[in-house]
Amino acid sequence: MKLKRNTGFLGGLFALVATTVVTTGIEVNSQSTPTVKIDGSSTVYPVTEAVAEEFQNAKAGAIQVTVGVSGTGGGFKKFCSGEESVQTDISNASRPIKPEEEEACKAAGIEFIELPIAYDALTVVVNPANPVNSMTVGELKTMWEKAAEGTITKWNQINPSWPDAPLTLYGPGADSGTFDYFVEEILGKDNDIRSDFTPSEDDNVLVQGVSRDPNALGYFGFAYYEENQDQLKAIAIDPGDGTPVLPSGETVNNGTYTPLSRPIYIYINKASLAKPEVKEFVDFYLQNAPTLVQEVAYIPLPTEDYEKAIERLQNAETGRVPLREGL
Amino acid sequence: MTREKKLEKSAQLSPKLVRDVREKIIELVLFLAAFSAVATTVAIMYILIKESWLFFNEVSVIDFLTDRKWTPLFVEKHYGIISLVSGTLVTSGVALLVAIPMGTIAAMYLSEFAPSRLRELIKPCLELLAAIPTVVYGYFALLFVTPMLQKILPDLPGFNMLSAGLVMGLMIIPFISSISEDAMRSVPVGLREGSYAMGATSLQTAWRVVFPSAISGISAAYILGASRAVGETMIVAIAAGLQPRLTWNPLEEAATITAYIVQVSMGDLPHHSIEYQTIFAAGLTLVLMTLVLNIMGHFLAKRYREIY
Amino acid sequence: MVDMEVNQIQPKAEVQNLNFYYGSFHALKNINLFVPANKVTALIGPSGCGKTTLLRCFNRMHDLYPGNRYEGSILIDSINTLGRGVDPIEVRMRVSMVFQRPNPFPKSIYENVAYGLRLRGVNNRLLLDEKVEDALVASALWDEVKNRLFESALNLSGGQQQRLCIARALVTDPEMILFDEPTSALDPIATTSIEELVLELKKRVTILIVTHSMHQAARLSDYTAFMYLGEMMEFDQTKTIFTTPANKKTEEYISGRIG
Amino acid sequence: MLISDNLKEVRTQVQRRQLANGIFAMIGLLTILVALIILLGLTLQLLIQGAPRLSWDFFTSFPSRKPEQAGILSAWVGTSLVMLVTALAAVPLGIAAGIYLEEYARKNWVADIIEINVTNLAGVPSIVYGLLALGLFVYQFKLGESIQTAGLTLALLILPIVIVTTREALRAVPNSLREAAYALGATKWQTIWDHVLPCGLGSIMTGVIVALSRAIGETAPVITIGALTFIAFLPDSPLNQEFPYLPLTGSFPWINFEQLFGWLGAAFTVMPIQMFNWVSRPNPEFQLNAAAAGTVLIAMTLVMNGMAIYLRFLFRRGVKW
Repeated sequence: MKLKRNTGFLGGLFALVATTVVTTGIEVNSQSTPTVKIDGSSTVYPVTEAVAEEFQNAKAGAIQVTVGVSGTGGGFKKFCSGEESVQTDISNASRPIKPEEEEACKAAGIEFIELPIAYDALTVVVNPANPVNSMTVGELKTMWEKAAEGTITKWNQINPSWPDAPLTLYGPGADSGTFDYFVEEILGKDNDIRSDFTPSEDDNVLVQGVSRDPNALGYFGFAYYEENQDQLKAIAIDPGDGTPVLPSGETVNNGTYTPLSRPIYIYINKASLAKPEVKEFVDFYLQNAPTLVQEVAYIPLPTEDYEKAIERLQNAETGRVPLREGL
Repeated sequence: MTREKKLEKSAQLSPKLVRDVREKIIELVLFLAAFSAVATTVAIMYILIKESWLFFNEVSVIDFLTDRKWTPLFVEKHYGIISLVSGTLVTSGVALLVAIPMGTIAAMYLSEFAPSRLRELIKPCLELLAAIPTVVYGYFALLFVTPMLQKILPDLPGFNMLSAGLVMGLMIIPFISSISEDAMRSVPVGLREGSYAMGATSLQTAWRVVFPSAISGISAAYILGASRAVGETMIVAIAAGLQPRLTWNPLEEAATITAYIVQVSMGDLPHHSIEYQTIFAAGLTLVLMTLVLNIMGHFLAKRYREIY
Repeated sequence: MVDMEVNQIQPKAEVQNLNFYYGSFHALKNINLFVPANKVTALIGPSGCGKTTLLRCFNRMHDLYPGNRYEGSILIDSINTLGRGVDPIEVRMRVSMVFQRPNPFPKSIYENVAYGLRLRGVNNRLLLDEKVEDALVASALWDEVKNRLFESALNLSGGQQQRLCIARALVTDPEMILFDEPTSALDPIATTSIEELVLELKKRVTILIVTHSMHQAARLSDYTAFMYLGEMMEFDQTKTIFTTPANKKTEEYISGRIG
Repeated sequence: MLISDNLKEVRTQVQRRQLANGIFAMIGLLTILVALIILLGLTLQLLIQGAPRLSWDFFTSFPSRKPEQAGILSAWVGTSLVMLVTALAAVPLGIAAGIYLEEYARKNWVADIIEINVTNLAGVPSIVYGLLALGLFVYQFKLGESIQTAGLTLALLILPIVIVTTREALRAVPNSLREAAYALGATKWQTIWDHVLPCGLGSIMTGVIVALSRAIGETAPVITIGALTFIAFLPDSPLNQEFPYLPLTGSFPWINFEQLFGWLGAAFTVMPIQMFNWVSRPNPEFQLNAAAAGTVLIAMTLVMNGMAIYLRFLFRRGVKW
């Protein structure tokens, strides 16, 4: 009796699987609900996520939006793949597209529209117990450049007024867009960075590192500083004119917090714009960006830039073309 | 032929034929299922080798094996896998130093000392240790174990292989204890009685008879534990620091192969660049390391099965 | 109570009103028995009659498993081994055991024999060598293994393994050795050699043997106890049991009508 | 010289050895307790931290950028669906492979190779399965970053565990049962299907559940596939709202397979990814969500292990040899 039932159960299981195996061959990718597929940088993710959330609320579930975090490079790989199963409609990017990625897109016959959507201010932070409040770009360079590896190990080696304490450095991993940007702005193009710092892709790990070590210094996106102000102290950056500036919405927007503020982008597949759900989503994105960007502790672009971006979208202007200098 | 005769003939012949064919088909289907294991291995090797090919076209195998630095993402590039291997080995070593003694003692206690009801209760609880998501363990190591260790060792950096290894060891205990216990329990009861009949205590029986009799099963458990440790990802990625460096000191921070792979797969590198391809070369190294461990474990386990 | 006409027994061990329970199963019922010193005493009876159960009471093997319970006493040299406060380990040090199936440890021949001494903390190599040789000589295995003492015991033949187990039991100079059907897993030739060995050994120790074979009991033992359904039916000199059994059940068993 | 002559000495010696024995038993119990206390502590810490978030809404809300509104609806639905695919793929395949290796395979090099492969796969690090899935399922078979990709990846991951438990369960079935069936004229397959397999089913199911509970908490392979993290919708239901529920169509093959199996290709997120995502948020409020998600995840594995224990118990009580 018992044996019988078990056999029946097993038989049922096998049958179910057989049908599954047979039918997975059938094209299953088509979804009846229209979906906007987005992937890419983890830096841009919070902004796009906020937009997606609001957008789906506004549409009451009629349109689905997926937002992935594969990194800027991973995002472009999918965006430009020409492979329908992985291709995305929109790619989040914390840096402009690179020539080789542009090549890949061209090879797959994909045209894209580049839209800057916000600023991310890289924030240099130290432990609140650290007496240092500001530093120059030159000092940052001395601290981080290749030549410092193994030789600059104490704070006072950089500036004699700084403490006689060991220097421990934290930063995003060398494969991140944030890292690339920092290196480019502080050390200059093709200048190498010291490799004896602790990298992490998980910015909270960096927050933990700096907040627990009085001799630590690190840098990451402004949002992580803003949310953890009680555990961290931001360093005012002196671009070389003797006036150190702390990062804030105002200083980024009026251009005084340099050179560590950078624009972040979304890239839109031009072909996808033909789909009404994508078009609607991008429109919604640009209209709501100013408020939502602020809400997730990023810094919005000046209003005229958003207007220009809307214009570019309407004209379907493709390619890597800066909206204005610095974007 | 009359109808009856036909029926009779089919009743004699065809069921046998049908039955034989059916049996053969079933055997073939089952064989294909079993062969899927081989197919998976082949697929893993194919993907890893195919993807590392690009990498090894650019970087010589000799550099890969002998260079002492791993900086593929910097301008001055070095591809010395040994820096990642050292991190992997040190964290695994620390983990095994925790897990092997604790796992063995726990297994011995469960198999030779604990009353059966207690064993039935404890065993599944211990197995839950392996069920906790490793992300949780990673933060446990970073936010709890490290600060605690820093009270004893004030110079300990915030990221270090010691605390990652210790926590990883905790996670591996059930793998070791559960397999070791099975091996110990499968030691024939006659051997145990033989020992008790000589006036041995439980400890003496466990240590002098049961343990040596089950040694190949137990070492297979150790090896499985080791390959778990080598392959563990999230704990080391969160707590050990991600800075590749050639060091054998567990008090320092270092990156492991697995941590490097997740780091890059979540990062912003363009795919198909040589930098990105490094993760496949690293993955290949990892697979080869575990392969050696596993084959050793397989033969040990086989030997232990043949004794009885 | 069985009537016993046994004269001049020098008892080594004495079982008094022993009852034994596996959980709620009453396996041994009010057993009384003398085990004469330096003699071979055989326990016979049909399967399931409790002879092995009784044997295992002598070295308290039942203590290894939960739910087993003794009542009554077994005196060995007038010390009640079932008494409170008596450690089963102490009993087992005095009473060795050879099992139905040879069970050598997966160690070398030498270490198998030395095992009992090592348990007692003997690590003096010279003493060990001497004792191991003595035991192997006494178990008639020395000549066969003296050149390969450090090979695995698992490479020996079944009969050799059983003699090794006897050597292992002998090495600690026990007062009694219990044999639990020691030849049932062996071929006739190996059986003969074990039987010869048992006869030789009774000069040194008291032997209690469980056997399924009446012929073996007749060949080996000086005294025989016949058990049936957990009860002691008859105990007497072997030749009396086999020629003129007093109990009807014994006679039926001897003549092959039950069993 | 008889031992009873110096019984006193023997007794002190026994006492000494029993003391060592007792001390070891204490150490053993202590070791296990330490491990269990850490386990308990970890779970409790997560529970206490996450408790304020654990409400009905937490289970029925989609993720959100506002921590107090965020929930795990898409994550637990995703996890359940992925586990369904994993079980459907790994269980029959693993059991079939186990049957072959235990009942059919002859002792030759082919069987040896398969066996080595199975043991080897059991030790391959999970992240390597992620790399495999990325190369094979995503780019070669073009299955996308979908429920089926994740399900199949985790299925490969637990396949060796299922095979090994199946083999152990079958090995424990006494040979007398097989012989009894053969003696009645059953073929090999009939013997296995009607007698051996039902007999070992309890242990096999136990093993499968344990394997699934391991797969549920896996993060690394799903990260390498690039699981999507913000999903504020559920896959389309395969069934219709009203009778007869099944998505039937008017023409051959009469069932709308696209609707019935559409969810396989849907984007998804799973519990560990959701947790990882929250853990790396800048806003500390999200750490509470992460803790709550962790608690739910542990509870899920607890329930599965509990089921396995219960099954094992039922099986042991029901069948005694």
